[in-house]
Amino acid sequence: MDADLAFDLQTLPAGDDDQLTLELGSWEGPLDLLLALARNQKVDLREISILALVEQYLSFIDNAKALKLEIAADYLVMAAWLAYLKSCLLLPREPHVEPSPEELALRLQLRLERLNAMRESGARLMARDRLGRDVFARGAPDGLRVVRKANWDVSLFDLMQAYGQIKARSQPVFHIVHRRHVMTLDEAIERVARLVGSLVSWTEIRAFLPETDDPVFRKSALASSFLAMLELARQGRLELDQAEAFAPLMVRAA
Amino acid sequence: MNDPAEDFARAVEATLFAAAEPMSPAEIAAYAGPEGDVKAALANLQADYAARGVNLVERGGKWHFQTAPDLAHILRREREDSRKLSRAAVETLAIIAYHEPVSRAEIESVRGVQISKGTLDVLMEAGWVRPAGRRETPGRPLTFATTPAFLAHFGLESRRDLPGIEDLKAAGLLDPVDLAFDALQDAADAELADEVEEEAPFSPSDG
Amino acid sequence: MNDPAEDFARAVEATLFAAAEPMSPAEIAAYAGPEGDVKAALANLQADYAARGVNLVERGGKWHFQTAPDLAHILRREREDSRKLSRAAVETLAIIAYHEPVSRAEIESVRGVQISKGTLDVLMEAGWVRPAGRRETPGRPLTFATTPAFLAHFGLESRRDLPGIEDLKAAGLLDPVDLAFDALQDAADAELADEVEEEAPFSPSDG
Repeated sequence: MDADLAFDLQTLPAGDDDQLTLELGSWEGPLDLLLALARNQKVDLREISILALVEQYLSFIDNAKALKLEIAADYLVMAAWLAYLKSCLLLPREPHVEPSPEELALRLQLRLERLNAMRESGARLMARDRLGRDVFARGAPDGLRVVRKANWDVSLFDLMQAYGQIKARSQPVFHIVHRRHVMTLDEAIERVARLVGSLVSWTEIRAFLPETDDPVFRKSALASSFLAMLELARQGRLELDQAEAFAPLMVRAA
Repeated sequence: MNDPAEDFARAVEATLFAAAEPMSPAEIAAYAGPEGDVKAALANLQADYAARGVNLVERGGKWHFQTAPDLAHILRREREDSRKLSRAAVETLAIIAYHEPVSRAEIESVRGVQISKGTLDVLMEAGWVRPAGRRETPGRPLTFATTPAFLAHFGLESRRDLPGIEDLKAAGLLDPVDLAFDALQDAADAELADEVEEEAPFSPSDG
Repeated sequence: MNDPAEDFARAVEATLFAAAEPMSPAEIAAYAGPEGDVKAALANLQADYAARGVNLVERGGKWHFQTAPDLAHILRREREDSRKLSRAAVETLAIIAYHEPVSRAEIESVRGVQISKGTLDVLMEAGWVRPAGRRETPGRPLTFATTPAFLAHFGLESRRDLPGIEDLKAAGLLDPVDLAFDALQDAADAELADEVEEEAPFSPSDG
């Protein structure tokens, strides 16, 4: 299964460190290169010599420079940082410098351990019996089918309502003008003239209106009868009298 | 597992399982290796699987696994989805129920709108509508009618139980426009009468 | 075959054989019927198939049949390994699997380099990684986690089966550097305190 590893853990050739003249493009950044160098120390990462690692990194970068390889900025930044770390580790310790060089070295070591752990885990993952590569699911599954059966949600009321609406929609529409019950002026003149006759006592106009429960017709009869009386008064056939504004209107034959 | 014949049978089994197509013994041997007896392995596997939910079968010289025929029914599952019938479908169903047997053109003339093919399909799929023969008129149009399942779903003993036009009218389900207009008119007149009474210069109470 | 439990097991077997995807016990029950004990049937089938060329396996709560791992050599297809992952993709996948849910910045801090855009895309396209919500910290970074398809592909019953995960956890190698550093620091302080206590001329016990 090792042949199938997506990458080879032993990237670095075994041998002398100063023969490391691989291109920087082989590494994914300074941390990756540092890890490769650290693994070359062939000790548990927890016991790695950070000082030795720093030396190796710096000399590798120097060699790379000598080979006139283009060196990416982040490799140089790491080189500068490591050079600083190296001097801190070697020089007599200045108290109260935070963080201490030992702390920086420890943090670097922890980072390398973590990257290494994930790199190894990835390799172990890739080496497992993988579905579609080492183990296989059924080549031609029959497949399971879900047959959807609609359960229609419709009631008799829905049906009746729909039919009612169609019928209402499709029925021819007749527009019928409502005939209103009115008393015409001619009718009123004829009626008032007949009722007044030779009435000599003053009588209220209300007495001349027909008996009706239809308020609309009553209103029409009142208006027409009033106009009829005005006309008959003009003809000199009856007299009208009203004591004051809004007092009852009184009628008698002339 | 240390028995070579058994190991070979396992290889044949895995090969057929993973295969996308039925395989002939020669094709199987290309995977499982030349050292075993493919036919013997197939015969043994067939016997092993005979009583299982999966069987090994031969069809035209090629072998494949398939689910046991008696279990075919469980591999399809019915699911009931509660769904609303479209308005067009409800109206079409109502027209068929009231007018059956009725042709598509007649349904459209009652609805005043064309119906799509899908509408009748839905009703037939629901089991409520069936083709009811052709009408002996020009063009011999197909007619449609309701089914006993339709009566059962809507709780009707027979089509005579469908409420008639007069029943619909009484229930206010048939609301023609002029009826509504009359109702409005009456309301307006009543209001006018009230005003007359209040403002009348010749109020009867004055008499 | 007249044994109901056996009939039910056959139904479960046929369902899983026919299925195109791994299935949960609940999904299986939807086909095999509600009257049987799916888990018991699965356990029996798993035992039945353990020595065969085809095995029944559980991956992330879902079950499927697959060929036995020891037969990989006869079945492995000789096609070009188009699914070969880049080193960046493998490491990113491992970081997500062992740390999930994990943000992009956290992945980058372990690897020491930025993730190129294609890396996560490849993992998501393979169906192994999915976005897993935002973390309620400043910037609300999106986090990533693995999928059931990841477990199925790599033959893991659950994330607990990730190779070496318990050891890594115990060694603190899944903790961020800061946390690990503080832990070490605390341990060193405690040790120092012990030494002080042992050697202190003014030990509290003397008081």
